[in-house]
Amino acid sequence: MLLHTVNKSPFQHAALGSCLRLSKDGSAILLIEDGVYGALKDTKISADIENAMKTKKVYALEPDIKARGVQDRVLDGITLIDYAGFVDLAAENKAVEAWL
Amino acid sequence: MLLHTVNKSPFQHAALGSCLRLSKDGSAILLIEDGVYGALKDTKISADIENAMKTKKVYALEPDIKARGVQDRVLDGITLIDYAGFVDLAAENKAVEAWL
Amino acid sequence: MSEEMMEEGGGGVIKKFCYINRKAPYGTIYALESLEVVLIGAAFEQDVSVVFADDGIYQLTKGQDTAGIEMKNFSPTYRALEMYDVEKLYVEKESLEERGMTADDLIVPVEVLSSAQLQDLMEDQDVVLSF
Amino acid sequence: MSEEMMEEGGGGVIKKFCYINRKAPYGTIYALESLEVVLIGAAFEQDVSVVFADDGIYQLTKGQDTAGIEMKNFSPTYRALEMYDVEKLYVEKESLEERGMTADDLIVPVEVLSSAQLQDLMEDQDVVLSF
Amino acid sequence: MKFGILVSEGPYTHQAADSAYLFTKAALEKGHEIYRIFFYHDGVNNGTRLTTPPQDERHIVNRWSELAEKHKLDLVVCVAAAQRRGIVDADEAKRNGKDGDNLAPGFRISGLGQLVEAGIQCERLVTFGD
Amino acid sequence: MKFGILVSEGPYTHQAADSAYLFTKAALEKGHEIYRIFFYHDGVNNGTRLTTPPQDERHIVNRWSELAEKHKLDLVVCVAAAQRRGIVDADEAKRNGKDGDNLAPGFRISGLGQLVEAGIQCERLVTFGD
Repeated sequence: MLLHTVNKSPFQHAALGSCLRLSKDGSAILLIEDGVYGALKDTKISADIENAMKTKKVYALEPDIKARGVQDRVLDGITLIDYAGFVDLAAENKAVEAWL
Repeated sequence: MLLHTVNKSPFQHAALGSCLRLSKDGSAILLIEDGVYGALKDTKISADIENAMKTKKVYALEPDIKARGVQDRVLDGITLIDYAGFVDLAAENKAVEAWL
Repeated sequence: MSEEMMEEGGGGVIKKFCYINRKAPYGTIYALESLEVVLIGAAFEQDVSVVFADDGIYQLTKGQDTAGIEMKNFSPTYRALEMYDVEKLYVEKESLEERGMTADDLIVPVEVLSSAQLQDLMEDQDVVLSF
Repeated sequence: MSEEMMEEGGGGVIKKFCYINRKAPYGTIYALESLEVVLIGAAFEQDVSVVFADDGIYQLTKGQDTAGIEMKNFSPTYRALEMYDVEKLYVEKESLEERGMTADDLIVPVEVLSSAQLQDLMEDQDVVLSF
Repeated sequence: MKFGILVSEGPYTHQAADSAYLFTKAALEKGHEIYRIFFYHDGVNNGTRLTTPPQDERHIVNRWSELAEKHKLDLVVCVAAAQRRGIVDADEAKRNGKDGDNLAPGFRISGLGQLVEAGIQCERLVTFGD
Repeated sequence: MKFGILVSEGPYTHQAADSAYLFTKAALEKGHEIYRIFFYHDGVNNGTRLTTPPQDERHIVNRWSELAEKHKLDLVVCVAAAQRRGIVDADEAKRNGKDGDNLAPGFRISGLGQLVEAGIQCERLVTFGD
């Protein structure tokens, strides 16, 4: 499967939406940089990501989460990883697609 | 009144939506650069801009429209202007707010 | 430097300056470089308002810890704005709500305005700088 | 140059390369610089697919006239891709529909794929380059 | 009328620098005054003389330099933004121990105060960015 | 495993350069090979030695140079993208009649083919951009 990375805020950019529409069930999605705002609960896009989590595995980069002070708001079921975990995900998947 | 400029595609960015939400009735909105995709008919955001045109005056920069090959798709009621017209709009309004 | 600038720049004129922050911190540099303009601008003794809307409200989130991305955490600087007499900080209510946040989640005291109130505030400005 | 590169780079391996274009032309340079990669990449004789989705489909709009913005109109170059044996051009149906467009509005013949078909196509790639 | 221009993105990558240039030219043709053009964020990259774009593309940096010479424009590159991005004039290079400089003719490096001052002095401040 | 890295944005303005650096460091620490780091679009601005960021900020350019020296990394700046944006080495400067150069230690300027070749040679190509 592909690893999909999203680095844009879902409130400002359509990148996360495009990634959810064009990634296959079973694939992994990693939220990094401003993309981590997509990992939070009680936002207007939380339902979209919760829905995606039924068929895809969603990760968020913890250093980016902490930098933005949102560590207490992460949705249940999202896996937090560090850069080493990012490297592992890239290695485990067949290729990496960046939703820029 | 303020002149509002929007230079982002409404399909990729939330800038046009923020501008419509936060600009006063009666103000002028000028679509430039990739923002001109917001001036087109038959798109998924056409209704939003038509709705805004009931209370605000919407302009689009014709050189940007032509560059993108969309001159035949512009919504009725949107005024096309050139850079000289942009200068006039900036001069006529009290200040210019760029929705970056 | 600031006195010379005042002489050269101000000339007694006081304008309403509005800085509008709509972008999240760290993903791009606009938030930090916007703050640098506000701090320098304070020396000019204009009538300054700073607005946070859309992702700009994330600039003010409490508990930022940037060690893991090796960047400088500049959020404490917003607390210093008061010392520079930059006291009018506004946050859009709709932007907070969309993000499930309240003013209590922010690092500095702000005035929460509705979109309509913010429209009025911005319409009243002489100079609008967007970041 | 290309022969030396082939020697050095290819080594007989043929990979599935997918270039994904999701940005409009002229507002930013990504569309143009993506096209430059596709052209250079053609010399490596890999199995190349070029995908246009989201605003990327605007790269292929007919009738572009850039004289008024003093930029170079690079859209005719897409027509030249065939000469470089880059023949697999795909456009997402949903992206066309959201913009009120059809394949007839585009400067080159393309294959229109649904989101589901595009998912399969991308999942089948060895290397994905996004612009 | 007295205009100030803020350019917030670098050349070629975003259209902002092009739009700012064409707006400035149109304003000058209409007889307006351009009090200052301030380059901030990646906009400072408009001010390097080391660019060599392809022959068939516009030369954004030279275009600014030529417009500045013709109309005696004040092109100001923000020093703090420039230091982060490697845009330096001879003085800055000496001060920071750099072995070269790259500022293009017609540009000068100065502080952010010049942007605020332009906001005060100009009747309109127009921003081009991303 | 053999990784290639593509950096598409300049330093400081976007986080892409930081993310790419921290990913690269983590991959090296895990014993992976970094075959090449390719700088394209505004990413070429990672390769100028004229930057002087504030003392309390990370020095993105020096950080790349140091990592490259330590791990013998191949840092390649795209020549076409670099020419548009004013990044030149001594050879390029001579060829294009420029009076200076600014490429940082550890970087080299080469063609876009180096990106495609990295895609062929590497088991994974990871892109950091905007």
